[in-house]
Amino acid sequence: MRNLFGVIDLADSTEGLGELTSHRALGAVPIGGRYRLIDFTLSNMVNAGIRNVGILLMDRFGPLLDHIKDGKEWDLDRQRDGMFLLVPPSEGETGYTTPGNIPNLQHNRMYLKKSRQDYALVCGSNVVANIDLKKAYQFHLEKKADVTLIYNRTCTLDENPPYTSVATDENGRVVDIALNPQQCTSCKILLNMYILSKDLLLNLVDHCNSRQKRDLFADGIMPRLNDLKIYGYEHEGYVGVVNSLRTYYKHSMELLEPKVWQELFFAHGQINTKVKHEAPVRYLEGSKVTNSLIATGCTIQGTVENSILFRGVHVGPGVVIKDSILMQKAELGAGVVLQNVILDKDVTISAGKKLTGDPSFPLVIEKLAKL
Amino acid sequence: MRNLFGVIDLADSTEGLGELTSHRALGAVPIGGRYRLIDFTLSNMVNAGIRNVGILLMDRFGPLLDHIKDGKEWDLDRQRDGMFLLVPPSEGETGYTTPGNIPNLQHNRMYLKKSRQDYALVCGSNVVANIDLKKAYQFHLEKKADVTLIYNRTCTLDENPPYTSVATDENGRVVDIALNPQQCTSCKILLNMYILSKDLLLNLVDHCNSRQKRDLFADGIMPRLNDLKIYGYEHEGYVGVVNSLRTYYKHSMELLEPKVWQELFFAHGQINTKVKHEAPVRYLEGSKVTNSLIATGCTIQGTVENSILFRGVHVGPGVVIKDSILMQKAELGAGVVLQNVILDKDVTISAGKKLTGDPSFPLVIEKLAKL
Amino acid sequence: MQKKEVVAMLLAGGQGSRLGILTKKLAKPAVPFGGKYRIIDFTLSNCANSGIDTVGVLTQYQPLTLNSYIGIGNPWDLDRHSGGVSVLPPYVKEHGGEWYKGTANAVYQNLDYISRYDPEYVLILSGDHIYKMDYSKMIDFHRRKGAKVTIAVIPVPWEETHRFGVMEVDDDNKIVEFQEKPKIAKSNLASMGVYVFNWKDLKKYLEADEADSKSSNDFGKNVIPAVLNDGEPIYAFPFEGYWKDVGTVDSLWEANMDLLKAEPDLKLNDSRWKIFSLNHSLPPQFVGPGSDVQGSLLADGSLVLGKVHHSVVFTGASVAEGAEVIDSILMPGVKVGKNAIVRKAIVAENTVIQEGAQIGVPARPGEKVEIINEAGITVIEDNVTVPAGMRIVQGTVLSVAEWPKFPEERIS
Amino acid sequence: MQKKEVVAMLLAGGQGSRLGILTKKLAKPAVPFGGKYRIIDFTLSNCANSGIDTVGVLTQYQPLTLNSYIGIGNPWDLDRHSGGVSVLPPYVKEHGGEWYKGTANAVYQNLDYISRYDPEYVLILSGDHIYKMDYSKMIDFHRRKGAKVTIAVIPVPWEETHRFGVMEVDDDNKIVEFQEKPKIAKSNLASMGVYVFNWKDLKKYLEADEADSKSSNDFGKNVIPAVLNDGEPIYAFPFEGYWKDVGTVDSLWEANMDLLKAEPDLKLNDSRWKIFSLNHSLPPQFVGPGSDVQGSLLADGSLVLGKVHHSVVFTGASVAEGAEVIDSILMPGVKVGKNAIVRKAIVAENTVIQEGAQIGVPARPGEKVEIINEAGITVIEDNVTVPAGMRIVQGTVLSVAEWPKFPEERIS
Repeated sequence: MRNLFGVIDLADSTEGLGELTSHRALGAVPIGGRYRLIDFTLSNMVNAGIRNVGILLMDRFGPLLDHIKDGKEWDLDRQRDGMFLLVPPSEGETGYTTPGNIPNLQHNRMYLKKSRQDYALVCGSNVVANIDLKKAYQFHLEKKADVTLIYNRTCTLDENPPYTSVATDENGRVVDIALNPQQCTSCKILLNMYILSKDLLLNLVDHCNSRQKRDLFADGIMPRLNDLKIYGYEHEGYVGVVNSLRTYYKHSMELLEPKVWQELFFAHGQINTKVKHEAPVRYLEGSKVTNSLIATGCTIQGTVENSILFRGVHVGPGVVIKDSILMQKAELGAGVVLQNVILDKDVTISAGKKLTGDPSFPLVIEKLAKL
Repeated sequence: MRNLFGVIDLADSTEGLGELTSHRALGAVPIGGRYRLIDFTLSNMVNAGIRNVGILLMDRFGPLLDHIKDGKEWDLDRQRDGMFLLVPPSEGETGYTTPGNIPNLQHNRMYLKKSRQDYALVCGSNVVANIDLKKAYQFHLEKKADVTLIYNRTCTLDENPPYTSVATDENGRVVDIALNPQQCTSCKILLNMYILSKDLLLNLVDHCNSRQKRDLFADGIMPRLNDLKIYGYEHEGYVGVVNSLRTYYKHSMELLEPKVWQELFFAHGQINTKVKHEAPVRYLEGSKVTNSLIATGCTIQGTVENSILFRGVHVGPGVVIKDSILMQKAELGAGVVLQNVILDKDVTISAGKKLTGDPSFPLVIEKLAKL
Repeated sequence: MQKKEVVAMLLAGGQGSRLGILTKKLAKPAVPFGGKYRIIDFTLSNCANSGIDTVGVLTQYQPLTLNSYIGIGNPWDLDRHSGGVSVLPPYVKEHGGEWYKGTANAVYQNLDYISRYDPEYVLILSGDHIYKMDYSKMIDFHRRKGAKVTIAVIPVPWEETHRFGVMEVDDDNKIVEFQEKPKIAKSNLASMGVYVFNWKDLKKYLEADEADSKSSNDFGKNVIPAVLNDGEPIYAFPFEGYWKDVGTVDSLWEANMDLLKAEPDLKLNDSRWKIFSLNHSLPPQFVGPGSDVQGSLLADGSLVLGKVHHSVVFTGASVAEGAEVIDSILMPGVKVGKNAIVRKAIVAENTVIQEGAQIGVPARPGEKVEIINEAGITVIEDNVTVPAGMRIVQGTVLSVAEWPKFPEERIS
Repeated sequence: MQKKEVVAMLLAGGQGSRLGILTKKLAKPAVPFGGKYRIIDFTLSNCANSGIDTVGVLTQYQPLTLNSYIGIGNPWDLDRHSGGVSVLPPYVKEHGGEWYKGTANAVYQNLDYISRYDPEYVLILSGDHIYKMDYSKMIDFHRRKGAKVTIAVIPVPWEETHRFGVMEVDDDNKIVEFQEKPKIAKSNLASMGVYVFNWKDLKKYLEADEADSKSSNDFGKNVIPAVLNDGEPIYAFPFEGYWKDVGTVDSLWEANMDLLKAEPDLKLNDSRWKIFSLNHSLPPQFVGPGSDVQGSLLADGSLVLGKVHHSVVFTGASVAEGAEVIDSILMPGVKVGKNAIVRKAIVAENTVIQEGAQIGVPARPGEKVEIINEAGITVIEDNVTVPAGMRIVQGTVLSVAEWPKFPEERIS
């Protein structure tokens, strides 16, 4: 794997995540009690032996910088290789918040060019999975592919728009790619994660950029389906793609299945994240906790069911939390009752309030809000 | 010094530095063969025992991020305190490139508020000096000052516009502040470096922000000259304030005075910078080097006089370099002659070219240019 | 080498033999404590929180675990270019090496290490105690008093004074008399084994102590009395707060149980004084359907499907369906199988309690067992498997070496 | 503990006694080399550049300098959460400790360390040589050949074969015969002391070697012959490039001078294979007015106001006005005073050559001096002051202990 480097594109669309992404990039969205979305992708890369990772920043990257710093938690603070924050061109040049990753890739062409590895793994930051990327890379080499797209089979496509699907032939070669189709026959959904040679990457970026195209995949790779050898590699394990509030909630709740918890956090190496040194969770007499993930720094006296508590949440006596996600340092007054609710960081709910959302439309309370 | 934290404001004006700041913030301008301007301020802080430094980013901060990473070289990669990159509000909110530090300070109010230290040292990134900030802090405490402004005496004011001067009474209390005066009687020039309590800082930021004022010093501190106890602390050593191409060139050349070299790099602790692990300089037979600073990774066969060579410059046989500054990895063809020239990084000069600038108007060749 | 104001020397060589099998493979400071910590985390975190960034850790007994635990010191912000943490085992010279003769000798053998930083003050610490203390305040006190030596002290019950060095002080907290483990104590102010010395004085006294062949080279027994005999000013720095020596099975169990109170004396979740520890990148704990967790502490990566009452469950430990863990300590990675029972027990790292096994149950009428712990605490060794259905009677201490002798009769 | 494919064990305990006073206070791997490096930097950088991130450094002679030099390993990217560098001095057990008995015993004593990472391969390295080598290629070769052991080899002049372990190989590079320091060599392929073992085999052979009381516990003398005797496949991995043992004053001086060639065989400024070293935060070198620097290497923080020809000037060294340094090595922090002369000399760290002193000058007719170095290299100890005007004759090796005997007659 010393011949593969990673490029994480933070320009994923954050439409549909509402308040959760109003001040943070998609990769910085908190998930699973102590993680940020990007932790999965970063850890997968590092677990596969990737030692050079470039991160294409877009707007709202403050919380992300604060989270990943220089990659120390992923052992990416290095003299050689390591983690590189790829800053987009300033406003003057090409527009700072324009969608599409091409301007940013072009602006950081020197980083790509100077990377000592011959192959690149390009991906987004919103996939919750524990993928053995070593295998995907070996597949790419064995197939002598130009591009290997990583996909996952799922039969619940209608629940996961927008998605990109592929069809493959018996050898695994991709014969069709469909962006956001209304109907899909293949059930093979791309994880926005692909391997290609550095030379091809540089060519595609230059090609797109000089033709005012903005998106590496849609404008660079898709049109060349017949001309490039594009293969599909199937990741068979659990995958959660977070691209809407609904999928965020759904995949969060799936972490409460012991099988998913086990696979995600232990399958092909650990998922690393920023360390906060919180104390173990204190369960006082009278606490009733079932089927929940509780992060360190919490204190529990009330009732918690089918929920995820991030660090430093205090659940006082009489408080009832069901089917909810409470991010860091939520403060709950006495007798608060929450169901199907997502509290962003540092939310305060005053005593006696009862908030209820719907499983398909959880109620989101924005960061720092006081109710 | 555990009760003092640092705030470095990268919003210094870069007018007058031309090409040198076209793609980088002022603090990221290379100087002295292996440093960036900000290294002096950062190292002064760390040498004085400051362990918490916030860096107010502005546009063109890519090269700066790459240089300071998470502060490891300054021992600021910490679990508690450490270095914090303070990202400005995104375009939508208040405009991304608006001058003035107030929007950025306001946007990062939580960082200021949560800092565990009671006093703040606020400064820019363009002062080349080795200052004992411990003494300035003790002075601030002894005087029970509200604000302590650090100044330096100089009699060459006409050479250093723009500047801010102060007049002080016999106790050191500031009785007058003048922004960019045409005449100055006091010879006491501010280094854009001041100490105040965190509470006062928070008040001033809030006061300015809510009144649409943009600059902490000009709008927050200056108008309250009579009402706050503002003192001046004199730093007596060498100071170079880089605010124009001319001052950049002048202060660079001053490093060739052994007394300045000695004071700047050894007086109150070392100046740290990013480590690049270049090899020692190779002087081949025939090399003629006098009165020059040569960084590691260079190879010298030609003539170098009164010049500064950054890392990885190869001076071939017959090449003559006088009174010039050559940044990293300049490539010079056979027989090139340079006088009063500044080459930015990665410049290539083809064989036989002769370039000559003037000491008061050195010729600057932009980054990556090929002549 | 950059000069440092303070260098801390942390004595972490303790064998902790009164902890029995818990310290068979570990030095006492490396024993797990409080759900996710090891004992030494408290002292190292005190250093970090007090702004001390140069710490020499003197190890000797089983140094490898401690060495690999401390690593480059990053959890405690001790991964520094200048200073940082150095693990200092006894040094083997050309003609052999031997263990440190005593606490003073341990520091004496590392005078070179301290010299490199040319500090003003040297802080001598022990890695054996659970407490939170701001050493910078003690150093300020030392400086203000113009002391030669300052000793941190805490009042202890009079009946326990015989276990400590106790000191009589005047109104200014100057020490008038020092008694090492007295039969009849004149004071109940006990030394916490935390000393501040001026570096020059420390060097002088350690060199003199080393030259004295009759000395047992111990700070409490030899060095402090020598300074006092010279009529030099030694001050007592009074400490208030929780402080506990966890040197026995009983005190280790008690100190863990202390954390389970509704209002514990030692707060672990104080954001201004965090206890830092080596992180293991584990997911949040999962408390499953049908579980019942009360009055307990649980750490990251633990998985509870059964009942956990009044217990401390460490990182990565798990309790299966129907199992019952009461008044117990499950150290990192312990697995309690289905329907197993664990009562008032300390189960050491990575041990597996198989299905239906019973730990800490009362002896049956007439059952012959060797009760080792009078408080009735059962201790199970690390990295062993307690077979399905085995019964282990309360108060016994089980090492796998004893296993083959009586597994049959214990399986109910 | 995370599994690692490769763990490197770097033998750095060498006393380097043939380097005389240069290794009085330093282990050989810590001796300065090449302007800004220490010898061990080359092996550690080879590890970093080969992608090996788990390195145990086995020290014993003067371990403290090496320990503090390696620190947390950050220059070599070895400050890792998982793996990284561990300095492993001989371990003092309860009843004492002693030096490693031989290279094989050193690794044997640290089998526990290796076990923690459960590697596929163990790379055995020596910290004594100057060379650049991609170990990952050697490991690929080892894997491809299905070898039990692979030994890196380099052709040496036939007349020097008696100093090395040499091996005869077949067409496939399989070793047919191994001769340790033979009088009559059958091959000139010398072992570089770089071995790749399969971890399981290494463990087995080291345990057997330790059990053999007649063994001198050395890889070259005992372990490799044992593997070969068992008829197991051992392969020779041919190395091409610069490789030098700098174990004597002559070879240390020569290897430094090798770097001064117009086209040196060992390139230090290769951006694809950097040699990493501990950084000292010093400003760029200052070459003053009137200076004359030719055919030399100068490092950061050095200051030259005089003449430096065909010499290596280390970090922070300085040469004053009128002084002349020719064919010499000035180690870190050496100060050469005004009008002093230094010829064909090695001046060790932080030594001060005062004004007008003359080092390495020819003996005067009839002058009685003890010539120690036949090549005429003069060696001056570290941290001493050569008084103003003193003359030191070429080929003498000066330790400050000899100073008082003849300063008068030497001052011209």
